[in-house]
Amino acid sequence: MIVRYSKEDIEPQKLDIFLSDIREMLLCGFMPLAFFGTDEKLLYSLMGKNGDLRLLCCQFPNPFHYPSLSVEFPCFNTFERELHQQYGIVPINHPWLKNVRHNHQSSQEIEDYPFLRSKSKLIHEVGVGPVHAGVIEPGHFRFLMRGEIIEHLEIQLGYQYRGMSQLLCKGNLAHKMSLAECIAGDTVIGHGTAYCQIVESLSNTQSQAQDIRILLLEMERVAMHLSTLSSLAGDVAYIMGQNIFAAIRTFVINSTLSICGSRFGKRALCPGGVNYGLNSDQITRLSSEFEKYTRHIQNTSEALFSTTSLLSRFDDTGKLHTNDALRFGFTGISAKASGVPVDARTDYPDWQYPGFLVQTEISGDVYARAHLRYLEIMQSLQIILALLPTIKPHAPLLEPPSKLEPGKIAISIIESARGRIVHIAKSKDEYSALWYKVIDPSFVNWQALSLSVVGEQISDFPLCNKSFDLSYCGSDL
Amino acid sequence: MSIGILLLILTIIPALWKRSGYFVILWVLGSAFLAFEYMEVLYSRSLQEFIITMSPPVGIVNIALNKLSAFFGVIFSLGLPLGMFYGHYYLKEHPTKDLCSHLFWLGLMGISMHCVLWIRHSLVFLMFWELMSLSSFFCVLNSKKENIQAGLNYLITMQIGAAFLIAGFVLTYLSSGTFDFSGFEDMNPIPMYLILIGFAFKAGVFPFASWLAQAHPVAPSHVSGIMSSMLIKTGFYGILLITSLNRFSLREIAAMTLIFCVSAFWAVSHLLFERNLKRALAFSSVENVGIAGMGLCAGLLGIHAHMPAMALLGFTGVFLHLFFHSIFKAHLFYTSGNIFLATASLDIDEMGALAKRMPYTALMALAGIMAISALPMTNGFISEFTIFKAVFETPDAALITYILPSLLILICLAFIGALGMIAFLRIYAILFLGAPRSSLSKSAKEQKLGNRLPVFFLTLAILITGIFPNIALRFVKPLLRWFDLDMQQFALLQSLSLKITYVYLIIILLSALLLVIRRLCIKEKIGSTWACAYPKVNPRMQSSSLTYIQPLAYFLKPITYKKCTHVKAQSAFPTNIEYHEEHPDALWDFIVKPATKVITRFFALFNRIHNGKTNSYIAWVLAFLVFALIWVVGFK
Amino acid sequence: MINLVFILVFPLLFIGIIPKVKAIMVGRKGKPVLQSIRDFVKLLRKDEILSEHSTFISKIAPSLALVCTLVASLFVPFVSTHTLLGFVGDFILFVFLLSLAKGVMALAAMDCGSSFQGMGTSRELSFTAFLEPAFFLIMATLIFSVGSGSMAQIFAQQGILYLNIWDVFAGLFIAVALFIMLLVESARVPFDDPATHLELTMIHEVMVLDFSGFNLALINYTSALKMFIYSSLICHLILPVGSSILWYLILLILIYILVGMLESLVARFRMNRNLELVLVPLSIALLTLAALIAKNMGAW
Amino acid sequence: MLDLLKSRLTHGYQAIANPLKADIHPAFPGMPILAKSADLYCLNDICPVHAFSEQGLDLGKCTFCGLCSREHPEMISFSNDFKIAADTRDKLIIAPGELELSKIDFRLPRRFHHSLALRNVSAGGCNACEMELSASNNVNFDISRYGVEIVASPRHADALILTGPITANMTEALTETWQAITDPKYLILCGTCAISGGLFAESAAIDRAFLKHWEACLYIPGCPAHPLSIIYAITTIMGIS
Repeated sequence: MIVRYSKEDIEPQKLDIFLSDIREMLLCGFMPLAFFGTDEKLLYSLMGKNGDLRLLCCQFPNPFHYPSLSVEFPCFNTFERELHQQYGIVPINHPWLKNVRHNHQSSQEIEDYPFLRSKSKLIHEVGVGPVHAGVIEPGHFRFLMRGEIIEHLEIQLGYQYRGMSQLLCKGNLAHKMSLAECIAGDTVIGHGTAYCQIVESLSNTQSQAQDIRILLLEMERVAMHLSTLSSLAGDVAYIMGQNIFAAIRTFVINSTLSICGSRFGKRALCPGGVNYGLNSDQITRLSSEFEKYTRHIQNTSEALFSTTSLLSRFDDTGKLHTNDALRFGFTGISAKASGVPVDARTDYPDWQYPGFLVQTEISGDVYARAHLRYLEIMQSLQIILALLPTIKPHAPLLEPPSKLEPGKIAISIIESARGRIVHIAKSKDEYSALWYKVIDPSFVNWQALSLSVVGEQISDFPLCNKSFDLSYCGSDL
Repeated sequence: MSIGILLLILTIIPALWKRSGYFVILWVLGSAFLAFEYMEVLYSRSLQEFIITMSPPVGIVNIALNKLSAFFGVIFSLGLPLGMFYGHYYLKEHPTKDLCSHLFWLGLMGISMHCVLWIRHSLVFLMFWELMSLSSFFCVLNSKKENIQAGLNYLITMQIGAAFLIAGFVLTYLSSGTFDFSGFEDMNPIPMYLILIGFAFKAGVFPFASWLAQAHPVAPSHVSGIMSSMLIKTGFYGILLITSLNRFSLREIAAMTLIFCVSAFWAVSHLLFERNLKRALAFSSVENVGIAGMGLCAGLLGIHAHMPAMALLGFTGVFLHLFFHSIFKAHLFYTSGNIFLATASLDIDEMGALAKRMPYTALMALAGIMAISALPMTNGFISEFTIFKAVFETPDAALITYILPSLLILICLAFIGALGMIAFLRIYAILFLGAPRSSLSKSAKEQKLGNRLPVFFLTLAILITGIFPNIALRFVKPLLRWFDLDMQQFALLQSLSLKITYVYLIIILLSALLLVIRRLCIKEKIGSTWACAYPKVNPRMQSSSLTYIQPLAYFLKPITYKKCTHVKAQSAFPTNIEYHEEHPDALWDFIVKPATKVITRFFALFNRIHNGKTNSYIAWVLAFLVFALIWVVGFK
Repeated sequence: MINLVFILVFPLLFIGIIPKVKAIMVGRKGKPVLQSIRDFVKLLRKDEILSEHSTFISKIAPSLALVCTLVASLFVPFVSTHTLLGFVGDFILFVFLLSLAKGVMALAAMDCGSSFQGMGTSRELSFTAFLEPAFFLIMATLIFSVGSGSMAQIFAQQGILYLNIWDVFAGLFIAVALFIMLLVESARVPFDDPATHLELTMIHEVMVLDFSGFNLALINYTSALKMFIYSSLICHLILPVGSSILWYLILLILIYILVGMLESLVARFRMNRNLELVLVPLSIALLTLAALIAKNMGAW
Repeated sequence: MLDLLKSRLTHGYQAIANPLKADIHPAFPGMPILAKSADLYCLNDICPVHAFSEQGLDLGKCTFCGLCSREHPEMISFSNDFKIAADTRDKLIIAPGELELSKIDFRLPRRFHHSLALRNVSAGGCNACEMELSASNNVNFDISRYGVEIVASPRHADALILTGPITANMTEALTETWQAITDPKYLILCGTCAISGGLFAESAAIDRAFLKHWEACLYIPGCPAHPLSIIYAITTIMGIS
């Protein structure tokens, strides 16, 4: 979904009107997609309710504090913490005012991070530090433990902070394609498409190869879900499931390799179109391959979800209640597995998916998230198989974008494997952006992990963590 | 004998002048004489006898020393001076307000313990028994206000025990006509049970063992060391005295096995969750008495079923276990005393990394902990090995009635051994290893030589009797012959223990070899603990005593009674999370307290009479006289 | 003496079979069978790092644990049933030597003061609380059916005599109980995943997270030896009396293959379920003993 | 049980016979071929990371984005040869006209010929290199067939394999992990971000001081480095041909 605002459409309101508007929208069902400050001393809030997008703006509060929204609407708590960290604006009586991610000037700050402490001697802390035992990105999880039962989990991120937004605003925005692909290495097409749509809308060129982008997006979703299912089975030491799903994932990403030369879909997209077109025999080969994968995945998933020892581990581990998912505004698998039908492909569609229904589960536990991933894989495979015949075989569409129009704000929303990606940018002059805001679904969803794990045994934490499968670099940028 | 007792009585003089140094020296001399006496009786002469005639109601008081009391005498005469020696240095560090009375009562307790072994006349025996209880009560009190409650509980329990004893002795006097212990041969059951229960109070068997867990933590370490390693043995001495003179039916043996097993289980279930060091050691005394009791039942079963091997092994297990228990229990109490002096706290959750600050105590405590959890190369293992072997002796042809009790002993012994090991490894790990959990353990310093010397002697004793079990077997041999048990089985056992010594020597040799190889060709570096590369690892990140035990607690839930206050996380952003848990003594809360409530309410009925006005008292006296007059005159 | 050669050479070789079986089950190439020997040799020559909290226990524990297990294995009948050391009732010393090794390793794990080791130790020790009584009951059953003697004699005579139906059942039940104990002791799948990378779920590996180089090699060898001991006990239980070495080796490899297959077909149990399964060997041993006693009493 | 059998049969035997001789789809950008007559300055303007210099194309900086080969196909083209790794930093620079990188002549001591334990630290990596590294141990590539395994604790490890441009916040954790590895220990840089910082070289949040103190013994370029390149590089230094 692409939306474009010119400078005149949004004029900064007064702070209290701004806040009362937001509260009123929240009461009638709107959810915040983004809430951030910019270097031009303006506070933006993007509110959305299945298709209806509203961008509100206001000046920075003068005495640098304002009554916090997240007291009664917890979905704002991560956004307000980030605003406080970046611009020092204090949301009064915010329940958990700590830095969302560590700013690199004071490396000392990460050591005395104010973790919640318990005065009683019997509660001890367990710190699973930045460098984990497996091959995953760094992040620190601090548990308050009563014996082996988790009382409270606090997640401290910021180790992956690379200063992405500053890099995106430096130099010519149109040449930032490979940088946008590195926002989150496993959602390359997701962030890449969002970046391309921003550049296209700011330089108002029309994207040609929308169908190939959707094809690559769905293939990436299948690959990501397969990798999560494989590592979920691996965490429970069910090596049969782990290896079969890993093998199928290799098939899928090898077919992405056959399209654009990279297993993750890097170099496939560029602003204005696609680097690699599809000729007819590629299309026929792809559709035959995907038919084979559909059958294979169906067999293996039925086998996986009927193994009793596996189900006993998945069943009601790490339950996330539906109203928590609603109140905290989670997106993607974390929300849909708890019965909240939030999906950018239906809420903010920019491509008509024929007969597309949002799949949801109700129980909100590890089984729900695993089974939902299987359902989404099958759904994406149907979309791919339906899409492939309609793609017109044509040469690589390469149309360099013309200059950007200064002073425009563009918003692009994409549904990646993990959830709703939101990119918002404002162009400064013909070449570069004044500010470029990226909101990865993991930025909001990390709170889901802390909520779902309370009361569980600590030996089930890695399973819950992998069932959410959230991105560290996506939320740290 | 007389010189020894005389010297011990003389110790009262330095006690009055607060000279604890001389007090200890005199005590050591006196004990030496007594020890020589006991050894002589144990190995050469069969019996040592004196007669003192008293006025008619008491009659002839027969003071005799047989092999059984000589065996316990040797333990007392070795253990008591060591306890006094440790007490001397302990009191120097941690002075009591009134040293004179403390030393006086301490000396009196020692003397009465010795005399209890000598007396063969029940009334005089009771007198010394009371004297022992009273003096140990004053030692436990140690003139501290907060000890009053625990001390009183201890005293009252002892009096109830004594009441049972008195009842038992009087009934035997009525049936056998003499106060002498000779009357105890095959007496009828009621008095025997009463006496056994009376001794069980002192020995710390299940229903009557709550006083142990209350008295020991408050008593100064040397007193609790002496009490739990030797005072309890007097109770067990009484039980052994009765069992050596009587025959038991199978049902009685099964009942005794059940009581000892339940006692050991009750003690272990508390020991696992205990966070006060001395209370844990007190519960482990009850557990070890239970284990010795199981050995005793195995022995009795062997005698009853005419299985000589089982009988011999059972009784050897009992005597070895009592002897070794007094060694490693004293060792652990004196170590806990040293820890208390170093850190002024007994809560293990505030400790940590004491091994770094008190290296010698840590090394010696390791030997003590291995002994109490019956790990090989220490003496604790030998006694449990013999009891296990006794239980495995039941031939397959035996009747079901013999297999069931031995099976019960086998399962309980294995479970208690494993749970005991876990409990004490937990205590050692939380006390000595890891990072310091509080400022108390950070500021701990190694104790002076005086405090460490007795612990060193006891560690030496543990290791020598552990690695060369034949020494202990030779010490116990005359006693077994006195119990007229089968002696070639004993020779078999001695050859077996020789083999065990070879196994230990191989282990020591091989591990020394490996360590030398490691030291020669491996370079060692000191780095920080791997905590996932998180820079700031705080001591709170170590597992607390609760974590260590929670997988097991899941299983012991039906038999554990716990009170916990739990403040959960209220919302997604909690401000405070709390969890406190303690394991009070279920016996005390559910049996003793309600009982005392009923009794006090019953006596409260008579409050109206005690209203303090003398005229109402006179009125009551008058009424009574009138009633008596009518009674005498009216009904003539 | 052949036993000594067996103890020194074969444990690390046989432990290599399990990853190979798992690899074949899922269609991958997998680690070569000799890999655990190669890792052992490499680790022997690497240097060591000890945590600053560690005391003398961390230095001596792995060596003491290995020596205790090694000496305990001298009682066990491997290929030949007359062992180097053996006396009546030596299985008591055998069990206590194994628990000494486990106790010393538990202390060494708690030595570096990190919360993972604490959790690993508490889980591992709570398993022993139920395995020791189970082993004693198993020995009681065997002694009851075969008569007392040294461990080697008991297991040698016990072999299933195919003529008497009771010995077949008793032998099989006890073999199942010992197999479950094998899975628990050597930290195999239903209880603990040796190949896991998640320190919060490990039981055995997390205890050795802080050991390196020479000590780590000794620890790997100890756990391999323990598994070898239990599997050779199972072999002697199932094999009829006096069968040849060839049958013994085949059955030994079969047991390792069975463990490998079990690992690829079953997922891990939840941590508190693990403890419930550890009770199974105890109950099996109790039931077999009760059945044998009842048979002896002439109940049927 | 039946559907498990069915899925296992369709799964079949998945391992690549010999990863060192496997071939990849031609679209994969492997070894770049610089024409002799290539105008390096014009190519350098197009390149987002300015990987061209007088000596030629620095593979350590190149993110294989293919912009230059699309603009000037005649000057530079990418073959699908995945055998790109080097044991010194300047061996990664390809002069115009060179057909393949110079051979890796660093070899690990004999004791590591059949057994090597790797410890991965992701210091700011975007999770692409991390997934490729864990994929190198999956059912198809299976680096454990050569005795290489990725271990849980640095105490058990012999080499540290670094992915990501070393963010400022991860410097302390990285140094602590490196110190926790027992000697003799080696450093392997996997991925363009680890070798030169890639697209994030100028970002203020990056602090590459760690690489000044410790010399890496193996550089595996690629964004992300393909599992076959990782296997080729590690097996070469282990001496497996």
